[in-house]
Amino acid sequence: MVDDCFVKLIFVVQTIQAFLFDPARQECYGSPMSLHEPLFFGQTVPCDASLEQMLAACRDLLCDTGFPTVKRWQEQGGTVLGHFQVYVPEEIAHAAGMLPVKLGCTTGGSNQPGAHFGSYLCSVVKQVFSLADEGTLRPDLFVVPSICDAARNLPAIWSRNFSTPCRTLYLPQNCTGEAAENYLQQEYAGFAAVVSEVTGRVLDTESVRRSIAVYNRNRSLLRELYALKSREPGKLAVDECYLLTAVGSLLLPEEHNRLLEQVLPLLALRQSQQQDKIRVVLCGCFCEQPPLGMLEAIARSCHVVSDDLLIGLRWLTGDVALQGDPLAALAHAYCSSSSYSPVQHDAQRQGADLLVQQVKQHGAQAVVITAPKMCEPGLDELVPVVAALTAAGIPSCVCEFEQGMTSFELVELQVETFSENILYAGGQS
Amino acid sequence: MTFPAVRAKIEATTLLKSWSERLDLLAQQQGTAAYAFVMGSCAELLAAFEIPLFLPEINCLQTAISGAAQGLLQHAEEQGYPSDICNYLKADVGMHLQGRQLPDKRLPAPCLAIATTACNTYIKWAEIWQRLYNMPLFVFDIPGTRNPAHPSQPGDPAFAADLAYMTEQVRNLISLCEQITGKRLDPDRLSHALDCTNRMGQTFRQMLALNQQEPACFDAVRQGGAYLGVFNAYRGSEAGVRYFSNALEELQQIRQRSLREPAVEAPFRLLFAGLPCYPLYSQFIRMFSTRGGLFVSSTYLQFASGGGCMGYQYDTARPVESFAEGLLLTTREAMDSMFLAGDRLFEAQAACRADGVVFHGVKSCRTVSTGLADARLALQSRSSIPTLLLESDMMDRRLISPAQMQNRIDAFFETLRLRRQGGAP
Amino acid sequence: MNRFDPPFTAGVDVGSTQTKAVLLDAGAMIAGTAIIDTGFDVDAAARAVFGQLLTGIGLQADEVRMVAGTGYGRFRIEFGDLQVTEISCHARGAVHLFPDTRTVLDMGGQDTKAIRVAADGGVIDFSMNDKCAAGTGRFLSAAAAVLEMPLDELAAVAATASHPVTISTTCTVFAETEILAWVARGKAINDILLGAHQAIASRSLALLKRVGLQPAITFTGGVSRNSCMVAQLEQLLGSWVQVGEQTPFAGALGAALFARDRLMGLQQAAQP
Amino acid sequence: MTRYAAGIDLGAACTKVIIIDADGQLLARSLEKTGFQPDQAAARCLAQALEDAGLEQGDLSAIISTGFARHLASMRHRAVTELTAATHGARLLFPAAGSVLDLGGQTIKACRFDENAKILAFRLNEKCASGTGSFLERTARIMGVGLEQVDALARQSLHPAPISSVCAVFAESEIISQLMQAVPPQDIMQGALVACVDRALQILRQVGLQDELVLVGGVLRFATAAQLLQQKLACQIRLPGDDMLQFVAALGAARIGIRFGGNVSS
Repeated sequence: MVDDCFVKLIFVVQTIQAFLFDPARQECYGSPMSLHEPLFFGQTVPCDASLEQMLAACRDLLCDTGFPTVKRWQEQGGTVLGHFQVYVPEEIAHAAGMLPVKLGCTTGGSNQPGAHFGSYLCSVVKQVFSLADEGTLRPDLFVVPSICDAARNLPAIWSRNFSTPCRTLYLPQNCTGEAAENYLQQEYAGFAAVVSEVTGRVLDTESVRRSIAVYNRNRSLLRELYALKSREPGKLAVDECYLLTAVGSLLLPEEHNRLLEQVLPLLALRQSQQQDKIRVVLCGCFCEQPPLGMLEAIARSCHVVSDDLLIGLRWLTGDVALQGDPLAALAHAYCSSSSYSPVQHDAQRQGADLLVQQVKQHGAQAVVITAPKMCEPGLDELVPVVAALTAAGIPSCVCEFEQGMTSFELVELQVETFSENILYAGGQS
Repeated sequence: MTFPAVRAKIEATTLLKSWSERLDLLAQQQGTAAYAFVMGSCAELLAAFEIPLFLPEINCLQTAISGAAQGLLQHAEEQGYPSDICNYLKADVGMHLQGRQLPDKRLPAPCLAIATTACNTYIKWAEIWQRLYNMPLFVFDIPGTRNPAHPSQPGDPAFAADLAYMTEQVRNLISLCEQITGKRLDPDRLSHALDCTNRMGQTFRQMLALNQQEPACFDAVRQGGAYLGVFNAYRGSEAGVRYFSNALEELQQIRQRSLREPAVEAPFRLLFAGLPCYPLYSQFIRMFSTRGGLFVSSTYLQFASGGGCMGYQYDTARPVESFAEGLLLTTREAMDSMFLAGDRLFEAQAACRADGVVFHGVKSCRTVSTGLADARLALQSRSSIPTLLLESDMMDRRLISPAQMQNRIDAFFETLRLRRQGGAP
Repeated sequence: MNRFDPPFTAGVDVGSTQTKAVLLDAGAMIAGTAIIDTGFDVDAAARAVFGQLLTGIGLQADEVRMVAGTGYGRFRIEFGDLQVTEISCHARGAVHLFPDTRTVLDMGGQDTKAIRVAADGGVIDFSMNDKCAAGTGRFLSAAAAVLEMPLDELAAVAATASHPVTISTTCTVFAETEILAWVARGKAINDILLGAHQAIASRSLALLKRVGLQPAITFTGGVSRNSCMVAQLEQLLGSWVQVGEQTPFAGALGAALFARDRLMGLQQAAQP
Repeated sequence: MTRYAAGIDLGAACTKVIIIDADGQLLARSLEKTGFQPDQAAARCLAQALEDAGLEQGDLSAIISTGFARHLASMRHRAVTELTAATHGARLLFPAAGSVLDLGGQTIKACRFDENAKILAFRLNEKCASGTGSFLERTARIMGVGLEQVDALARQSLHPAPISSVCAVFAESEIISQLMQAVPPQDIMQGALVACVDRALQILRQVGLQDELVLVGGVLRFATAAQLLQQKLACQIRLPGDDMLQFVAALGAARIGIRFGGNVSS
């Protein structure tokens, strides 16, 4: 029997047991000794661990440039899907026993131009390449959705430099008819075929369906987390919420689910901070993620009630159907119930209008727009977004950022100025 | 270049001027045009419906050459458009915000915009028009190569799936055009336009092949730019066919003359990879030509013709299906020549017997520029050919430092000369 | 004086901060070097440094048969007989100083260049800092100015640091702000300085990789005097970096060698 | 009982203190180098101002810090950013002012505000120092012109040189190449000033222009900059007097202290 004073150990073990009961997965595991070792965090946290301890563990994992969870998985013979932002149907890889890793959420990796890139490029493309180039992270399969012009260059650059396979995923931009859904199902089938090739496993309907159920649960827990943040933003700062969400990019969804299940009740009991802060929606973080220091700087003057941080992990807004062909179900969900980001054309809705709705829905006072440097799709929408907000009487503030920045004085200056002018300067006299 | 292709240059100027004048006239009469981009312009389909075609990219580069771009960029930036976005887009938006009025012409408003996924910025750009004019926007999914090592070919099941999706979208676009114009598609008109493009593309291809041999007949950046302008603005027209057949004839004459009267010093044959530097268009080319360099080939011709210079032949007997297949194949060729440039340059430089390769990355265009530095490394790992990497912009004069540029170009030619003197190692 | 044989040739390198000159004798031996601040009048600086070079060894101007200019101001040197880019000159000079050189890193006030060279000193490939890359000597002068410290003391102070800060800004001018921010956060000066050195070294590494660096690596230009930069580069590269007394003069030396080539070519042509 | 408030501006180079009373009357000001210990500089500077005003620290109902090291002033009741402070300062000096443009050595900041000095929009140069004072300083240095001679030189220019790249780092190659084309120095200097003013205007236009614009910042030591701005703008331009030029943010901070008191947490 396992020592049950270790929460992490428990859910690690349960995860492993879940895997072991699935005969298809057994080959991933070598000796039974691994049963008694914590698999992911590389450390144990007692079951009466405080929320702060859990957050600290998440922070450690996210800031560990050695990718301990991924390394450990690979050492045990597991295969890893590395994928680029924003959305990739991780279910397909997960069903084949792969650990899906969303690249570009961590702080590691060099964002310098390096030898392989020119100067006018966003950090996230450079960082993802440098992770592999420096040998920090070598996924067994690399998938890039065709989200932007810079990212679309990555597969060729990747294949010239590394032997591990890579593939572009052409997600449709013209999701207006049945044709797009049929096409996407084919595209997913192509992706599944590559996954099978890499893992040596044929994907059956049942296993994909099981994975969809796990991810449905994950998405529902994340929705709960965000609902709590919107309801009681004093209980959960934006940087903390980011930590809890972002570790999902490095864990199996089962394990991320366990973490969220532990954390949500603790958050409900947490004392809410009572401070003079403005309620804002944070947007512009759909691909490149602002560094933690920047989120902390924002949290010092703002209660973030809604955001698009790691929107790809929450891309599908409802449950994916567990009936019928699972790839068709995933394709249907993509075409009919997606979130919005500037890399996805939507014939029915425009980002600027959606943002205004979002502000109203969450009772926010203002919007902080983080604009990633050199990000074409994000920056192209800046003017329409600000115009729509201004028209709706919603104040907004734009801060440029890049993942590798280490100095947040300018961000702080802007957000503080923005917030103090909404909070104080107007009313009293 | 001893015998420049003057006639083609003059005829191109005339043709593009008349294209602008027709659009200007249309604007004065409150008429509208379809806005489309050079990669996947659907020119033949629009021609079949007699919808006038406006190509904002060509208009933008014209403003850069004329110097009008700087004011447009400034205007857009003052409205909040950031400095780091595509400057084609930014100058175009600046123009729209100033009432589609340029010093020398006016432009018609859009009745329809077509944005293919050949470049994702096309979509963001067209979305801005949509907010300004609320016209229909057709976003055309053209799936590219998934795996750089194994592009799918006609006959593959994967290709069939893409083609089915393409054909369906073409049918949807046809219905949209029928809605806008109130007329049915005339398949004969489409066939005729496709036939014209067939002849233009085939000739263009022959012209490019001429330059692979010595002596070269034209500068692929200077004259190449003229060829491209006509190819895009006159795709699917008899005027385009005539232009290209004249241009080929001129090049054949130049070739004969060059063989009879060879140049005193053979030029350094250069392969150009990337985008031209339009704000200093002539000065940029002169920085090379005065040092004895001649661009014999350019990747720009491949993608900026939307893959058209490969000379794909449409089957005019089944115009709609063939249009869809041609659009898929040519646009994919255009995309491959950008995204997979690094895998193709080794063959390209060998084919044109280049003495050196010049990479010009620009801030505006990440589609083309992102892969250039790595493409250069890849080329260097396979060949000892000298290369030069420059970075500037295709629109924004503020991003170009001619003194820095000339210094690097001078050093490059010092290397080329040293090699010629000592014999290439 | 007798140690050197005429005819003499010279190279003058007009850089953004300093102007350097090298005198060569018939056997390509370095007969003298000189250095002064460039100031605003490029031609005057070139004349002054050339004068200094001549007086240093007691020569008359007409005894120097050929002068080559290099650097940004090369076309402004009115007494120059030929002009060569500093890229070719640094390559040539570095190979002359260290014949096993295959890669040159030249770090000056405005530019940083990585150059891959052939055994004969010919340039195979080069790469320079782009707009807005902070990897130049200017970054260090900015740091020195902000911290109110003489430029030549930076290396010694930085060498005592153990916990360098990270400096990530890409704009050299903004680097000052970032350095100030670290001061405000209470970081030790030596840690900040080491951070500045590391920022530049890692950017240089990117340039070196871009040309496909091969050993041996020779470090030239004004910053090659900075021992901390040398140490940082060696640590990043995992190999020795060749520097010496003459490496700051490599550009002028290369120019002088080109002048000597030209002179010898003319002499050969004159004697059938 | 009269209320007094102090504003402390902990800038990158200098720390400035202003003490005013409830009517906005200036009682004292002092200035000293910030150095490496901003908190101590602020304490010394405040002590000096209190002495000049004949007050004790306990007499102050509010101490408001601002500037780059605002969070380091341990005696502060509240910190506000220099943008907010400069806005209040400008409004106190010029009651009809609607926007502020701060032309600094490394930053350009523009604010538009309402009659309560509430900032409606602001913008600053985020990613590079193009077109800031440091470009002008470099240009002057390359041409061997003392900073105090810049205006006199620029005034002689008839045909300002078009200078398109105002990156401070690449100033050398651009300016030297202009000199090489025999462009007269006065035209280069004037061209550089025009380019910098254009860059500032671009940032200013992004926040939207108001009737009355207050200029602050180190670049104003070149009188030509203000003249060029006036030529290009239809609105009224105001410049604080020489004695107040450096104290606008400190004054605004003190004003915020009077208006809002010191008991708000921040």
